[in-house]
Amino acid sequence: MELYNNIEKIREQFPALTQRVNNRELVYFDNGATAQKPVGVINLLNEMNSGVNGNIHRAVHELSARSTILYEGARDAVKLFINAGDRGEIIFTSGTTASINLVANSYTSTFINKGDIILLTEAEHHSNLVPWQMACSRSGAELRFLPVDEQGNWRMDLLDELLDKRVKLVSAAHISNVLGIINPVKQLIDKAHSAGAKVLIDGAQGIVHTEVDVKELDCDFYVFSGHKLYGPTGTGILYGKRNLLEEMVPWMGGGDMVGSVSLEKFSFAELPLKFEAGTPNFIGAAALGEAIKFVKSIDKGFAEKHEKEIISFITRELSKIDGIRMYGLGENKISLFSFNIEGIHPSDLAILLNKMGVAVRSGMMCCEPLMSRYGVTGMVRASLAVYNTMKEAEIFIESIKRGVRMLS
Amino acid sequence: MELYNNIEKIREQFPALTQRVNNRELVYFDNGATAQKPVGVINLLNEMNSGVNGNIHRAVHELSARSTILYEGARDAVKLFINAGDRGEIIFTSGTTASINLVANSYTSTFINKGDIILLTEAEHHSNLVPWQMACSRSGAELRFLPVDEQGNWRMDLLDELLDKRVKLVSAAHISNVLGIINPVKQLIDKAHSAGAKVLIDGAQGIVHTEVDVKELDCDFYVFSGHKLYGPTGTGILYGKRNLLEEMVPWMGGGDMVGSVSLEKFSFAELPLKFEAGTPNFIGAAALGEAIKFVKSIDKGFAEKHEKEIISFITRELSKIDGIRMYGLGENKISLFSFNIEGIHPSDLAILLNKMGVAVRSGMMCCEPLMSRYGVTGMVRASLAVYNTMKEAEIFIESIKRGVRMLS
Amino acid sequence: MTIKEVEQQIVEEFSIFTDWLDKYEYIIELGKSLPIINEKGKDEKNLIKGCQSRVWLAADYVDGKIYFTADSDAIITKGIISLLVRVFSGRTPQEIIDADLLFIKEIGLEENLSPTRANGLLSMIRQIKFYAVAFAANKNS
Amino acid sequence: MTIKEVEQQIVEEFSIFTDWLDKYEYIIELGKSLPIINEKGKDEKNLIKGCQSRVWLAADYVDGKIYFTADSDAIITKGIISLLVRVFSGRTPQEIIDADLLFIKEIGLEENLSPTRANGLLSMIRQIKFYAVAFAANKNS
Ligand SMILES: Cc1ncc(COP(=O)(O)O)c(C=O)c1O
Ligand SMILES: Cc1ncc(COP(=O)(O)O)c(C=O)c1O
Repeated sequence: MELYNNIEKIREQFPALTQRVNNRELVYFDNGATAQKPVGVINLLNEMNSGVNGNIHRAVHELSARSTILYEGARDAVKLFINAGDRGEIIFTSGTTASINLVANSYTSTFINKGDIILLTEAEHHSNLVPWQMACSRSGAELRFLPVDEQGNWRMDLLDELLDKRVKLVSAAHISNVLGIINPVKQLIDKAHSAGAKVLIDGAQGIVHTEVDVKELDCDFYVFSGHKLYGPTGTGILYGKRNLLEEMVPWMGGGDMVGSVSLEKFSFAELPLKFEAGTPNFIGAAALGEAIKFVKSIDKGFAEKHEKEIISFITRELSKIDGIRMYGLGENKISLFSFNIEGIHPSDLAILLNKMGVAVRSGMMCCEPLMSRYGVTGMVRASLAVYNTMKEAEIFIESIKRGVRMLS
Repeated sequence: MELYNNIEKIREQFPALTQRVNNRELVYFDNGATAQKPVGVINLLNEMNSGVNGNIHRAVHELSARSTILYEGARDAVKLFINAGDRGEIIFTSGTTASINLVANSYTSTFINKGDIILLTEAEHHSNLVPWQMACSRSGAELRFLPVDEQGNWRMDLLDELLDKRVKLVSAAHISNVLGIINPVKQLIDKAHSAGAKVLIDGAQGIVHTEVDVKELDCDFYVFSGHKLYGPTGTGILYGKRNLLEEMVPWMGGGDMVGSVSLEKFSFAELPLKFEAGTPNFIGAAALGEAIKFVKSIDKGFAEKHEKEIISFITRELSKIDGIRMYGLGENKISLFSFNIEGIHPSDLAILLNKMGVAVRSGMMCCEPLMSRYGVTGMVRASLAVYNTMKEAEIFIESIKRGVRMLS
Repeated sequence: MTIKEVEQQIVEEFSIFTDWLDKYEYIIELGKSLPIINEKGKDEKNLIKGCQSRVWLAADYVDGKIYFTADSDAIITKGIISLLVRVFSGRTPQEIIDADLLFIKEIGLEENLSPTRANGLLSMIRQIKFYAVAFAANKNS
Repeated sequence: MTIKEVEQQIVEEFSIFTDWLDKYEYIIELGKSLPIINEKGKDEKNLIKGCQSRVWLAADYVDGKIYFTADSDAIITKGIISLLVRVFSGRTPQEIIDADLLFIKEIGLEENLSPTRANGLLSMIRQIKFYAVAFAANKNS
């Protein structure tokens, strides 16, 4: 397969990028929230919605067979993509949040007891915090937090102390959606395992910006969403080690997840179906396979170099702005920039940027505790994807300067 | 708006119906499993996937605004469609199964205790059985079942006796996916309410074949899937009465369902967001609004007359077949036919029908206990939708005869 | 002046702006003007929380008319609030209940009221209407 | 004959059928023939459950070769099973492990092996391979 090493060729695959917004060419820098979709994804969705559509697994007719093959083929694609051990370890869900809730219910109900500790970090997305708060109130377990420093880096120096015997589970983001730092998850996983704890990695951002190898990481669970990985909304993945998934009791009941059923009781289906109750979003899941195809079609070396250039440009230009405070600084950054400018409310700046065609995120970004940590009620965030260009980065910087002038 | 009262005009909207399968014109009679989608749905999905795509609710940029308007507009459409009291009562989920699991967790955790009884019927889909089995094993409540008679009708004569004081919740299908009888849900609801029990109606099939008015029904919960209602996979609805939803503790935690969050605790967002953790399938949900537009565009009188004609034709022709046993007989039938023919295995017949271009379902249809009730290990099921024609019904009957000849 | 007339006045004021830049600069100016709520009005009970910016709204009912004061921590939000206060403050409950607020669309600021703009403005308008209904009910009872 | 040769023989037998009808009629004939498992082989432990039809598979290991007997309650499934038994029975574990089963596709019956065909056939083939691996391991230990 020929790999793409040219930004124009990559952009051509994204119809969303050619639209105009507020009479300007769109500069879409809100990829951390959701990404645009390539034609491969759009076309498969279209094809299936237009007729390659039969409910999967259970019928013997052609449409069902074709849908099933596409659905199960996508599972194989995901398995290869993250180097899982076998396809039974790949569970389709409706998104990162659903995947985390599944584990926070299904794993904790069997393995977490009163007095146990679940370790998170101070920088987690609400979706990797609230489900654990709920799990604790059900089980009597307690939460503990690994702090981040002023720059946004994990306080690895405190890890040994925090990882005492009571810690049974650690759940942390591969990359925070606010800080954009690639966290030292491998180190975390190794230390947690030494301490006897299992580890879930929230890969909602990590899967988009790093090459994930779950065998190498040796994480126990890895979760992500399709819609941030250039795929459809309403799709997500839970990877789990087979031995853990085997021992876990399913979270949801319904069609397709059962072995046999009587009025009184039921038995589970084999993995992965055991965790896939009801008709899944089989059309979306199939198209997630196409999103992965797209990601694999990109020349990694090119993408890395391209991202590095943009990162250094934006970092340099932003830091020239008077009164700017950037969050998440370090070597291992992705092209995601959260900041505040003294005396300027994030939403005011975001509104003006939008008027200039630049889509960024402002507010708490579903990380209220992290906002409190930095003593703010919001930030502005620009998050780029593989299809964003240096020219767009320049427009972004110019637009910020203009917005700041208007608001000062 | 002009209403469609012509089958050809209706079919024109479904690209899926013009395809050929195994060198035959497709006769798609597996609508009970999943329905095909009209151009309105396909086009909106396409448009959003191609660019009207920003994560909803939280950003101030244009794409986010447009997606949000489409998403929340679909909620309004659903509200009107089922005549709910307010939009806070309409929760988007990923499907019927997810909706039932939500209630089976969130409602039971607060309101169902050891010794209480949950009443189901003998004819429920696994998705309306297994979640309650799981809820009982958590809460110590017990299940009880309303039997069906030989014809497949609820044994209403037994209802008073079964509905004693211990029954706190009743969950039953509006229309069984095997029997195709429109059940007397209004009567059930009234009796259950008199007995002090709440009622969930599984409307996966009911929403497609009847006009649902939740205020008139006075059910406490009504749930259905988008994909069976000509909408996208990965979408579903939970309707709940506001006062109940207000008192229920959310099932899933994550972004968008919170009011405010600290490391220690969180508060809930207002309805409906309280139950919508994480990025929902906002593109799918928006397109569900288009599916409803399609359903509303059909002349009800025409559809009813058309369905009646086909029902009487298929019923008459099927009953002429030697050794046939039909399940689900009565006045209040929809165009869904489950049957067995003596000496013929359902899957053999379904395989041959598929070869003749006719897609039907065979097997247990996720209703193993009902199979046991009738002493079989499977059935053949033909389930029609509003776009199916008399001509297709004739092909279906001819194909069965031919299949039977081959297998005898 | 009636509500409609004040709205018309605002629409005319905005009609001189030919592009969004001028319009937003004017809104920002409005937002920068003197506070439209006093410090003690900015307490928890008057806070309307959006995801992004916060809005405070206080209402006094005097001689059959409602007087609103309001504020926001975001300047554009505050600018728009000042327009709303100008339109609504000093009106009878019934006038407020009947108002349709089309002027926001006419002056091209409707994007700030879309349901995604978690800036509290939409909630604020709902709150203004709620006060009107409550005071009207109170009067009648 | 090697496995490949038997497969070739079956492909030739099927080559005379010009349409699916004849092919399925033949499969159905095969399915109707004598039982290929005795009644006591049809017990729980030999049952492979699909959603739709059930398959029983029993394996005997004699003198380095595996002898399969099998049955199904669905006749088309049973017909296909009889082909599989014809190919696999009386083979050494290694022969079975190495077999690719392309003939099923060549004779145009691959639709019955698609993952959606919950007829137990796919599980049956997996089970046949599993037996082969197990007996092979046994022999070597
Ligand atoms: C009556 C009934 N209930 C529940 C379901 C489950 O719906 P879904 O698989 O879309 O969650 C179905 C669909 O098969 C059904 O027909
Ligand atoms: C780090 C992180 N975790 C979790 C989530 C939640 O993902 P979703 O909303 O797709 O379930 C997000 C997305 O916002 C995220 O960035």
